[in-house]
Amino acid sequence: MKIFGIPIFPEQASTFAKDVDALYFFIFAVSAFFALAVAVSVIYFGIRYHKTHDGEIGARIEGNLSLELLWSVIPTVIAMVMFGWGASVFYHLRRPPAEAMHIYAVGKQWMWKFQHLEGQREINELHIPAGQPVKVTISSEDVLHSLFFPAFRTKIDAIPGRYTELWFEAQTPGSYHIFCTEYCGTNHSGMIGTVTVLEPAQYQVWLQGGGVEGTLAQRGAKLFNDLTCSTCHLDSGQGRGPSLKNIVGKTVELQNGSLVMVDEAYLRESILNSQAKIVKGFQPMMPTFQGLVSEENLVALIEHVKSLSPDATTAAPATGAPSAAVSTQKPAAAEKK
Amino acid sequence: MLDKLKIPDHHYLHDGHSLRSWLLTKDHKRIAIMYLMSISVMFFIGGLFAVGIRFELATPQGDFVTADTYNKFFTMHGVIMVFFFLIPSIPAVLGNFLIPPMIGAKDLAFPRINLLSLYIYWIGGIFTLYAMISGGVDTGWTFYTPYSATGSNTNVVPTAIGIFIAGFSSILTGLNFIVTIHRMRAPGMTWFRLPLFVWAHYATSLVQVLGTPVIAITIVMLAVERGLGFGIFDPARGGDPVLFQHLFWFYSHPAVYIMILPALGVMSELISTFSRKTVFGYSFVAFSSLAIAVFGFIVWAHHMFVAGISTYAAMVFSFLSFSVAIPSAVKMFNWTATLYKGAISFETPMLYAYGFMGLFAIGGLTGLFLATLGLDVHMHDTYFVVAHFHYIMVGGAIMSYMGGLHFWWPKMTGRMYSEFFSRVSAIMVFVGFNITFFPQFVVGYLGMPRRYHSYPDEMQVLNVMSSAGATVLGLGYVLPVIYFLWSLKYGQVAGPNPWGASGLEWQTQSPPLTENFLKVPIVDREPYDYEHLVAKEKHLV
Amino acid sequence: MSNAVVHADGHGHAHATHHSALQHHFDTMAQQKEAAVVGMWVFLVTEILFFGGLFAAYMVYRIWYFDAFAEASRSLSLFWGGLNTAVLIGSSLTMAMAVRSAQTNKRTATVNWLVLTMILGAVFLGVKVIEYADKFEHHHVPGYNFQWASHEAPAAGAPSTLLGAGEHAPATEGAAAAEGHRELSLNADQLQLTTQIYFSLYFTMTGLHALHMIVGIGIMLVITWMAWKGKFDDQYYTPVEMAGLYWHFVDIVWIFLFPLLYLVERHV
Amino acid sequence: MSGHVSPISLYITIFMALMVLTGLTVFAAFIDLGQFNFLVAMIIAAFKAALVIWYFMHVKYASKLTKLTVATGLFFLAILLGLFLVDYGSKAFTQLPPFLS
Repeated sequence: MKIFGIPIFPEQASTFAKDVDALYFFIFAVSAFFALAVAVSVIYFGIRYHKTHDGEIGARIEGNLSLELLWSVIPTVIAMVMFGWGASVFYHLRRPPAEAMHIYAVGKQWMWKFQHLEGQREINELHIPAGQPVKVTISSEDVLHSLFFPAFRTKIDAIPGRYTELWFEAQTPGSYHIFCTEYCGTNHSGMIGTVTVLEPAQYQVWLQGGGVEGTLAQRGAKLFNDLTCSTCHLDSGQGRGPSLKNIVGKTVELQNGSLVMVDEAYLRESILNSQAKIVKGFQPMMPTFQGLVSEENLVALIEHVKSLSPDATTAAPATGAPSAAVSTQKPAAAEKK
Repeated sequence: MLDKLKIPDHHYLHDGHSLRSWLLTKDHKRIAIMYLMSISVMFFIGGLFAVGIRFELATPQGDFVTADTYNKFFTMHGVIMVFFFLIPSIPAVLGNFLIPPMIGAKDLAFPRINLLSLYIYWIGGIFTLYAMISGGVDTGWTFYTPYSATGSNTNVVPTAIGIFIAGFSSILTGLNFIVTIHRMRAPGMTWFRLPLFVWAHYATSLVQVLGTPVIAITIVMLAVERGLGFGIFDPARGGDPVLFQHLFWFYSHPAVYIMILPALGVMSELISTFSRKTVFGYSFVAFSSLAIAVFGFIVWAHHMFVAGISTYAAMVFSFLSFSVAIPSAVKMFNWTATLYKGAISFETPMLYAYGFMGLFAIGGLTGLFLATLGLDVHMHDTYFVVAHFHYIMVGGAIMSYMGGLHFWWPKMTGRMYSEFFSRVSAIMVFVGFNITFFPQFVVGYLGMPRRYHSYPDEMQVLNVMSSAGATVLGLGYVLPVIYFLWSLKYGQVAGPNPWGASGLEWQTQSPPLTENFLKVPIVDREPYDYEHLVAKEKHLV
Repeated sequence: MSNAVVHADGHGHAHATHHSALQHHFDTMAQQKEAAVVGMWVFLVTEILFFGGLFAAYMVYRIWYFDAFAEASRSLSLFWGGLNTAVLIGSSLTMAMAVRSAQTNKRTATVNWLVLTMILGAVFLGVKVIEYADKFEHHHVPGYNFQWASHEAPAAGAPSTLLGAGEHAPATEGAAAAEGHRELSLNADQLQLTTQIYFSLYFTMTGLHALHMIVGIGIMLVITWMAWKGKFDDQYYTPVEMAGLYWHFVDIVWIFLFPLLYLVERHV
Repeated sequence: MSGHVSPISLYITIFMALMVLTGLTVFAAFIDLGQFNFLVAMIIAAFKAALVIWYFMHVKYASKLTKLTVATGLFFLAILLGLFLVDYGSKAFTQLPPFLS
């Protein structure tokens, strides 16, 4: 929206935009009402009760309990409405639907790297189809960043050592800003990009155009061989490491008897800190790959492993500790069921 | 009548003229004056950085200074304004000067500690200025890890040490106020006869005493991580960068209330005095200060809704955040009701008070947007946030500080400033402020992130408006320096109570004696008793 | 409060003759002392929150890296830790006695108790030096030289014979037997990473605690000198009491640090 | 005026109690109480701290204001630690560490 050619309101390009803006206008209206009410009374009183002669004093009014209670309770009620509405929008923002298309993003000083499952890799550009929920899983290679799509009204910090995620469903084809909103050093303001929303058909065409290296999972499969993972993780289950076939989304028992759900966080941890949680019945002999696999290759490997479990729905990433036993947020885990 | 007034022969400014008599003074009033001079210097240094920032942002390309320089500008602006101006401003200057006379005491409970806090402030300031001159620091005033721990190669540790040291100044000031208010009140000065200014400072002191040590230990952890290679926040060494944010905001959110609570106290005095009326709902206003101080400690994670905290925690903290809105709203409504049937006049301090009410209302209400989870995701770290907290800290705290300074200037110096120029300045500050910061709400909702050195072209018009307003605002701040200095020599003699105010501090001469009162006063009345004041003028004097 | 301010004689309340230590802005010694006590406690409250920040960080990492904390904690010497706890509690007793002596006008006793407190403080710091030196030797100081070797001797600084002679002999033997047979849930690389967090916290916490003790001994040197000069009597002993409050607080911090750092999981 | 003077025997008793409790906390650490080890250690430490505060630091004989000050400090420490757990505890909602579950 523009007034005199000055943009004053961002485009509404996702399904959230309308929800968030509705909330915005509600709070705006409430705020405007109270601000005006106070402003008008203050100015009116200033004129009406202006001092007329020296030595004049105001009426002695010490207070009024029912008025005090009234203007304590009313703001409380309004605030609770705001909280409830805001929380429900937020809950929605944080729950990607199961059928969401999956994209990986890596923040790095000072660029955004995106990887599609089909293999396309983009820097500071992102192409997505309209009318399709898209889930972006984000990590960082160095310091904190924050991936912000103003037209979609959503953002999340990129935290080194963890996965975070956001999702949106773009509606209107077009090009929109991508910003980094968490200060990340010298060229923070250069860490911007463009997200291009395409009609689904156009998106398919765009997909065909790139993809020289094969899909993300295929790249992962190649890495799986190059890093000699394949010599131990045999599909038969007879190797020195457990078979990775059909394990994603399953629960496995560890050496110490505890159970763990195989999701992205567990896979990530097992690659980087291989001996943190060893599946029961196997020797702790896998080397760690900390520092040997980049964040991009890591997601390729994870995607490869996930492709070995065709039936599993996408496991939610962890937002817990980098390598400890904490895993998915509770609501995330609950929703998967 | 004014002709008869003259500056009294004996007062605190004449109690010794040597530099030594100032540097070794234990008089809270002299210490307050030295604080006033120190923080004014800091304010203008911090302001210069703001000028640099607005100059750079006049064009979308980063063409005035390099990105590194720009990053240092906003970092130093934030560090100096927050830790060396806003936090000490009202407590260390007005609070220091006024709390003892307001409660009828000769001095604060620990005069030597008061002087020590000034020296500590100076040492911290020198560290920070040294860090600035020798290359600056570029982490933002928030010092988020891991950038501050491993990413930045600027003077993080000297700056952090400066803040650490200055923190003790704040703690000692708060400690002194708490003990003073508890133990030094004059006979008859019960808790509910205290001016609301004192209540507000009591609440502020609680925050200073309870919050500041946490930022101190956080800085220690950051320093050992950076300096000694300990692993606490660095994810590469198993640490959690988000833990830093938790610890940082545990102090830095309440710190906002160190800045605004005393401002609210000043407001109660101004509105009461210039409407010649007792504050509506005294006890509600008094307790709302305490409520804000306590609630301030349970809302910090609303700075971290998109920083990777759990959804559950985000909801808890959003809910708690709204709790601060209630006492703030109560205060606004009570001030409005105070004006009802008052005898209102618009001297300069009241102009500032009116300006404050407008700006603080906007600042507070925009806080609701940011406490609301679904909206904060979009608005977090955009210029909307920048505009919001400037409305609170500049529109609120500095407006109030300026109002208070104009109000008590005659008490501090015995002389009046130019009423005409001070009104011009108050209006310039109000207008300039709104032109500067209102467009930032708009550009923020458009999505412009904070701390950006360059930005998309379509956002230029709003940024140019902002920069233009900053010019007016800046001039509005320079003007008082001139007429205040002028007033020291040429200003009209004010007399003990130029405003017809009711507080105990106006019952003694201006400037006050070193021991504030000739005799210890005995208090037998409620505060803000204008009827009695008038009666006394008519019949007794 | 405003107007009918009746002026009274400011010194009307203080009937008694003025004590030489009464400052001009206080009316009575009682007011002055109470102000000092409250002021000191407010300061100690800031100290509580100061260490509270560290405890919060400790709590978070202990939740995350419990096994590493347990493992690293077992590398600390229970002997030295326990000894230091006893020494510090002892110094709290001597400090309390020093205050009591001041209260009861016993000048020499005050000085003696203060000196004894300082000696115990110095013993504590000496033991800390031994422990730190041991950490340096084993590369347990976080930083680029940090090296965690698993399955190392449980308590390098403390000969087990000394432990055996101690009051907790049976339990200790049980633990020693279990040591070495424990199956670790963490491998060497992970321990390297996460024990470093433990030791970062260990050194920050004990370092700051030791710093507080050094400051405390410094304060006590001044107080001892004042006591020696006879500055205190049963009317005015506030500085001794303030130093005491500070010293006891430092003791309390250690009372928590000891189980948090030395006793994470000893029973395996 | 001179404040409360506690008898020496009280100080000795407190000292002995503190030493015994120290022994007890070490002893308890070597018994496998599962998740309660931490709890026991903290309760003993809190009890020891309370003895020091109450008797050595004379809070028992101090003014209400002093008691209030001490309580305020502990209350805000509880806020700090408690609200940290709101975030860190809920991240690990399903797998709390042994001493918290």
